Amino acid sequence: MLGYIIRRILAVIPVMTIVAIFVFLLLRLTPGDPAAIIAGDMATPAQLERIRTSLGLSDPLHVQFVTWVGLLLKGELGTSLISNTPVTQMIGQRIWPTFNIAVLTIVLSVLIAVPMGVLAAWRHRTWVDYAVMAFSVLGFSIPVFVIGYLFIQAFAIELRWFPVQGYAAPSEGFGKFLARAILPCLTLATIYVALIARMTRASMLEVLGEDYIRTARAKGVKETVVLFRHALRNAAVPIMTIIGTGFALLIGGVVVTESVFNIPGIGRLTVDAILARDYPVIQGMILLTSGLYVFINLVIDLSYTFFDPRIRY
Amino acid sequence: MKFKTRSFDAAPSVLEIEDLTVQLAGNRTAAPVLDKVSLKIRQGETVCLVGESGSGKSVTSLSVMGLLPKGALEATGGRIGLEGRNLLELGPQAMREMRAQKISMIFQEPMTALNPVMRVGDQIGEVLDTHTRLPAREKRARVLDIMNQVHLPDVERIHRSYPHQLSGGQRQRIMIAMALILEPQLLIADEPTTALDVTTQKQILGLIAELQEKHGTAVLFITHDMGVVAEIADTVHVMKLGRIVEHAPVEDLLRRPREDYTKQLLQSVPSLTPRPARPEPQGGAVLSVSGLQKTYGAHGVFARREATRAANDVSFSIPRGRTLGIVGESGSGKSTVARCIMRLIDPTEGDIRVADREIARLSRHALRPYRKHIQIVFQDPFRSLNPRWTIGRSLIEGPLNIGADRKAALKRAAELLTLVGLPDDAVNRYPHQFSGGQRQRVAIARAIAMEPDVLVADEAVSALDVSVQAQVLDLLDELQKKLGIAILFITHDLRVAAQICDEVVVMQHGHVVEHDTAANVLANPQHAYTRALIEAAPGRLWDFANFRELKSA
Amino acid sequence: MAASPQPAARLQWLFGAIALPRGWRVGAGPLIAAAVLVVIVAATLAAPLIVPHDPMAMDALQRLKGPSDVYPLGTDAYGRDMLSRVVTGGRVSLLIGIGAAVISVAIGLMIGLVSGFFRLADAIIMRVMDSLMAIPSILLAIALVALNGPSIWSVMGAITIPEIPRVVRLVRSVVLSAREEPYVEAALALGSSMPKILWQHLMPNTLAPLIVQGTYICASAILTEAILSFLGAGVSTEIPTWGNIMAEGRVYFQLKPSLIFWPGLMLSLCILSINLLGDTARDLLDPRLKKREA
Amino acid sequence: MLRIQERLHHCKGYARGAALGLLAGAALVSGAGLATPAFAQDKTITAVMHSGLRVLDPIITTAHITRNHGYMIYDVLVAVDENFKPQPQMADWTISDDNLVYTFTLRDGLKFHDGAAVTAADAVASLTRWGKRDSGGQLIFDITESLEAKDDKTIVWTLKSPFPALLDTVGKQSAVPPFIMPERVASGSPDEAITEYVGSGPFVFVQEEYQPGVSVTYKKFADYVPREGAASWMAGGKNVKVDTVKWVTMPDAQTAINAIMSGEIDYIEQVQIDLLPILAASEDVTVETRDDLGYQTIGRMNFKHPPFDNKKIRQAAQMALSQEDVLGTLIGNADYYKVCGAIFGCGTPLGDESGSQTLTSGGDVEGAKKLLEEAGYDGTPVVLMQPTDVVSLTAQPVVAAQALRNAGFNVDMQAMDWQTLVTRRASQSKPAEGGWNLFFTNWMVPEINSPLISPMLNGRGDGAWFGWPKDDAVEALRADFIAADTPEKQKEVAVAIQKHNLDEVLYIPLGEYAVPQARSNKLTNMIPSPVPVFWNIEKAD
Repeated sequence: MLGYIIRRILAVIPVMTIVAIFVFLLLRLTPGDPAAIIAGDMATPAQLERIRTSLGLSDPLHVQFVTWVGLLLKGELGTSLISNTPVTQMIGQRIWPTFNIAVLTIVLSVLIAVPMGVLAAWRHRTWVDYAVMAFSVLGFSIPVFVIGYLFIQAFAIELRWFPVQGYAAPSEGFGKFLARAILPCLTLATIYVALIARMTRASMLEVLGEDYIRTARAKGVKETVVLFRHALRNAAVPIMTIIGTGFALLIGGVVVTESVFNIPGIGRLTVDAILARDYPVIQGMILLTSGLYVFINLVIDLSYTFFDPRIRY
Repeated sequence: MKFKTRSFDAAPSVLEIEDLTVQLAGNRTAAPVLDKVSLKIRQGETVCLVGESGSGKSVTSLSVMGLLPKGALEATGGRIGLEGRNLLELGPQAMREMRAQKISMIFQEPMTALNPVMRVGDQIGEVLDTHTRLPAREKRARVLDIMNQVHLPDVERIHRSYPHQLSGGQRQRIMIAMALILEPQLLIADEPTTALDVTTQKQILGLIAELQEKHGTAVLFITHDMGVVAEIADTVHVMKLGRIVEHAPVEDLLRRPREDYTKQLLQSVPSLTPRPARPEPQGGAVLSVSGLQKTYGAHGVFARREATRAANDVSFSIPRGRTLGIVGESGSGKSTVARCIMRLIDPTEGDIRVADREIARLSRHALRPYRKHIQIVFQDPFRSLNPRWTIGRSLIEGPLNIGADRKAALKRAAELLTLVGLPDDAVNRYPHQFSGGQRQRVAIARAIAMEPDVLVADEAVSALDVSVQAQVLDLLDELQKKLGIAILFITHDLRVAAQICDEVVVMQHGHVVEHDTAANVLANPQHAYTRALIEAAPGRLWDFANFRELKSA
Repeated sequence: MAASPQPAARLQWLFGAIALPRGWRVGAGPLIAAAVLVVIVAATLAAPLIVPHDPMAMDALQRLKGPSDVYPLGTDAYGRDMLSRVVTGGRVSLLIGIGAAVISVAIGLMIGLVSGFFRLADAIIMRVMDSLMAIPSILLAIALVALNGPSIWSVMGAITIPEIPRVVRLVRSVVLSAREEPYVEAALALGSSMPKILWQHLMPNTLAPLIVQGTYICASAILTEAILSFLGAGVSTEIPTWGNIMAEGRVYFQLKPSLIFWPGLMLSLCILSINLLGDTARDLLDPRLKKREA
Repeated sequence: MLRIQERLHHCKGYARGAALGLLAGAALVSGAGLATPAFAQDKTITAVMHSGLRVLDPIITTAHITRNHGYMIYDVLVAVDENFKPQPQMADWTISDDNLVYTFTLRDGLKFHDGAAVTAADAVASLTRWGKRDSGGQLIFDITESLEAKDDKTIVWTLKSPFPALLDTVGKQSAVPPFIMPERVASGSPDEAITEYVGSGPFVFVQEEYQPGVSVTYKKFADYVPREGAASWMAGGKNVKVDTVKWVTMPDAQTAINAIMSGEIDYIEQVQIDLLPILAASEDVTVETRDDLGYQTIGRMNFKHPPFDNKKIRQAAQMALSQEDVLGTLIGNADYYKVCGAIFGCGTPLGDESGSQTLTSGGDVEGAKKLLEEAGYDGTPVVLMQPTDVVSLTAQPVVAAQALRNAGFNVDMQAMDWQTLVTRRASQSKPAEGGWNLFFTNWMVPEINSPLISPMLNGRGDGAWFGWPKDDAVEALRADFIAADTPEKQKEVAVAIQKHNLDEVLYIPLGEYAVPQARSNKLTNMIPSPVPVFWNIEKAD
């Protein structure tokens, strides 16, 4: 197990290296000039050039890359070109709303989606199944911002159940946090629920055809026990996998949802940084999200051992 | 051969199936899957239900358990009587209560029939959870007790083991423990030993008999293996296409089968008596293997597994026109040897000579010209043909590779099909349009299309029903006579080996333990393992094809 | 299995060993979906012929008007006819969807086949693919669009590239499991060369799952285009797409929801249909589900 | 917030490993937040500004949001009032009779937020840094003999030749006003952003709560001594009557409007005019125009490359355009836009509409066609850059492209984000090789209301603003303007420049528009000003 973890962590190195080089080159080849954003509308070409030099953007590419890698090895991500703030500090400020929303979304999605999927598989080819499938296809078919607007219109403006926008940290009171987080979470959860419910259903359908399910039934075990004790745990590995790969989807959704609900998270930070060509921030964010993705998938792979004793690393 | 002869006339009946009819759900016009099946099982009796695949044996057992796949099959008529109640009329709750308490079932694949993610102790205990309210300690005691009764070693450890940590035999013991812990009146055993090696099969059959004796359980035993029937049955029911064609006490049935179908079934069972020795071959070996070794695993920085030797110092040779059998149980390394010879995997050490050429260390590319000399037929007829290709295309693939003309190859393909007993218009059809036996014929035709010197048959008849098996064996024999091919025949089945092999190699744990003529190996085994294998063969003292005791034994 | 009804022999190359499940029949859902899709595709293809106005023609005096005889769905913030824009917008959206699906499947198929059969290439390819997978696709897409400017092609590329690793993985896994099949080993024994085995035996196995995957990519590409437009990194507004019509209209969501509603409806109907057809194809082609039915 | 900082230091200190260390640390301590300490008795104004604050150095950038930030935490020596008159703010002044020596005297009680007193040396350093950066400032420093601190309170500025508009330039409110910073901060290079944000203005910048692009918090500076008199634009008494001002960014206009209606925020600096009907339904919110001058939207051509290196073709393009079409599409609501042909803005002292008839009367497509023909236009495509992510700039290119096509131009409209546009417009390459022919932007009227400050009127070729016209005539006129010492003379020169501009088509004025603001009715006494200011304003409970 430990050997496996070490091997997996070692395998992260080439992946992250490729990501780092890729992102660095991608950004430096992108037209766009942070100096122009900093200087504003009235700057002359000469002024821009001076600012560029002071930001180190006039150096040759490989020098910039080495500088950046040097920073990375020291555990730093550099300083934002635009706001002159350390990138780690910016991410530190902005990661919590995203983190909290994401965690709540995943919890919410799993709580909703798994029973839905189980039910659909159990009642295969009945209206329940068709309803769940219809919902999950629908969840894939509506752009996330439209869902967000619809929720705002319905629950915040018409019914006035929740605030329209904004974010409150759990430390300001969990109720306050929840009131503001619930709509963005539901918005994000729609596609996630669709994804997980589908996978749960498919995986359960497969498992329910297995011999040991027949064995369990032959023992006279109740249907609920068959479903949740015998089948679900066996069906768990693909479900966990989809939760892991769905994380990428979640990041995509977060970017949009944070705009719609005005949440100061890392999704907006990244989009703003891309539009402003704030290279260190973009590089830091993509490294962070890629690392996070790899890390989450490692955790998920390790969780397989919990669900399936046959898997040993 | 000693059959069970106890009379059950006085015993009360446990299960009475009357005119049970099962049909495809929502399709009453199609031929029924079960057609008015009637069956009676009395206390302490072992009833064997035999038949080939698709005869409806399993559907019968699942009907009794109330486990017919929902939405696919439904019982539409008849009655299943148990303790005076008609099981077909019970609601889901009442039916659940019957299970494990009154009727239990064990299944064919002990690997898949146990929940892989639950400790086996808990899986047995779950029966008690479901049907009783025992305190935890008492529950545990009962589970350990039944585990002892099925002769599991070190029950404390096994109690907390997962299925994958146990051997196939142990898993089947767990299944039996689970089935019998509440002492039901009826145990349904659906091919419980088919997936096991013969030596394990013998133990499991003994265990079932022992427990049956002890608890007075009635057993409905489903099998396709006449040998097993001869060993354990009190009464035998023969099924064909959803109907019971004949039933009789076991000795009556084996000695005096009434129906043609039963006779045919019995005549297809290969005899353990080796075929008459054929004249010594002329000419040298077309395939010779010496010092073959295959080692798996054990590289990589963090790999902790030890290297396993799947084959160790295997040597033999086959002359033209002869058949050499490699016999062994699962894990003996017999298939590894076959795959090494085919160079589907690369041998670690040793020489393989084909057509006077050492091929063990040729590169994949350099090997290609020598491929034509040695061909293989696999076990699974459903997977050995590309389902997307017509039969013809599969047949000419090899010839085209060695430069044959397409038209000539197609013509030859049609001829080959005739040769293996298929209509020549089959070239334009797809594999799924054929039965398993027919597909295996196509696979053989594909192999001999290359005009090889050696044909490797890797368990080539193991997946087939006995009657089909007999036909395919005949075909191989005939082809050998016509074409003079040497055959390397890999099998776990001593009966089959006896019928086709000139020489037999017995393998155990990757080693060759015995190598001699078929007659010597079977009649006069030298190695203890060979003897154990032969002794474990069910019904070995009975000559099924001639409805009498084996004479020479 | 032998007794179940068979697909026409012509389709055998696609279906492989899989026969139609017993009693399987196409429900109303997929039929309606197919009909909807046909109507949408036909309408967008014929858009230049059937739309009442030039989708680009502006009229400052007709901004944000409601439905009328002249403008059946009203006008947008530039005074352009919504009906014409929504119908025309489908062209680019569908082009992006289909283009992304076809390109990513084609490229992914090639890389996946190579990766699935050549161990040396596999190690390198899969590291690169892992890296691509790890980068959140939406961020990658925004960056790529920023790089190349918001043309249809760069948006299509931005959507395609993140999909490729997924296709590669799918193809690779199919190849890896198919190469264990006895018929592949038999082909090896018959002296067939690696490329031949790869292309003739293994590649067809990937087609069915790829068709299914392709429909999902197509659907998600159309959706991603909308999200990119929403984030300001979509196709230039000079060419209407469902995504950028919605993106332009989102400011007026409360005031004039129809600006989002109509393109949204078309987009959702379209994706819904594609997904439904994809699901139907998967039910039909997925051997695991098949096993359960048998 | 503070806790986050500590945690970050913690991470740096102990887990100085991969960047992932941050994540690991973060994952362990879940549920932390960005708590804003809430004091019940505090009066806080939460305002949604037109963009996020990211650059904190008001000298290095001309971005309006940073200038607005500058007015919050810094103060200026001199400031213009609503009558465009320079007024004393931090300092009073005297001018020598030969108009060559300006002596500024700092008033009493000026203090930086760190407690230090504001000295003349601080002012000199700040003015010097500004002078290297601001185009108006550069003009003054070109003829400056010396600028020095005579004592702690006295600054003496000596010129080589008179510069009549010196006070107007030093006191201008846009785009780069000379904010006074401590000497240690202002002595840095003008091309490198400052890293310490200490001013002497009425508000204190709260560093810990600053999230670039998201929110910025200002506290009332308790030691600020306002000037006597009423506030007027940037001049007068800056009396702060609230405790905290919080600027937040809302990328979605709809979200901001919903938020002000539900009372979650108090103020929106710029409301999209199309969305006004939603706000009209609310009794708690007032929509008004804070700044009557508003914005001018303009088009600028590239003089270096065909076809717009040809004056006739430039004129043809100008003739094809109609202000009404542009404004109607951009703004829609006629209450908020104004057709205006004056390059210096309508309603300003120098404003004059000479020569703008076609623009103001709906364009002359036929005339444009004729001109094009005369000029022998060969179909060279016009590369028109269209920003996709700036709402106030999306309509102009679309309308213009259509008008130009109607006139017979071959238009290649290329969409890009604003950031790409600002980079590309700096490129002097051929349009086909990454250059451009035409783009649009908006100016606040005070930024272009004089030939001294309007960047488009610079005719120095490669040294000029993007588009690089080489126009000696306009340079001569600008020199005349600098030399003009009475308002009448100035106006005269201004009219000449107006005519010259529309003949040479240095740029195309496309009309003016106002952007209304929305405020909660709890806010009162907000002064009208081009810069939204948070002094004088009061908030009811």
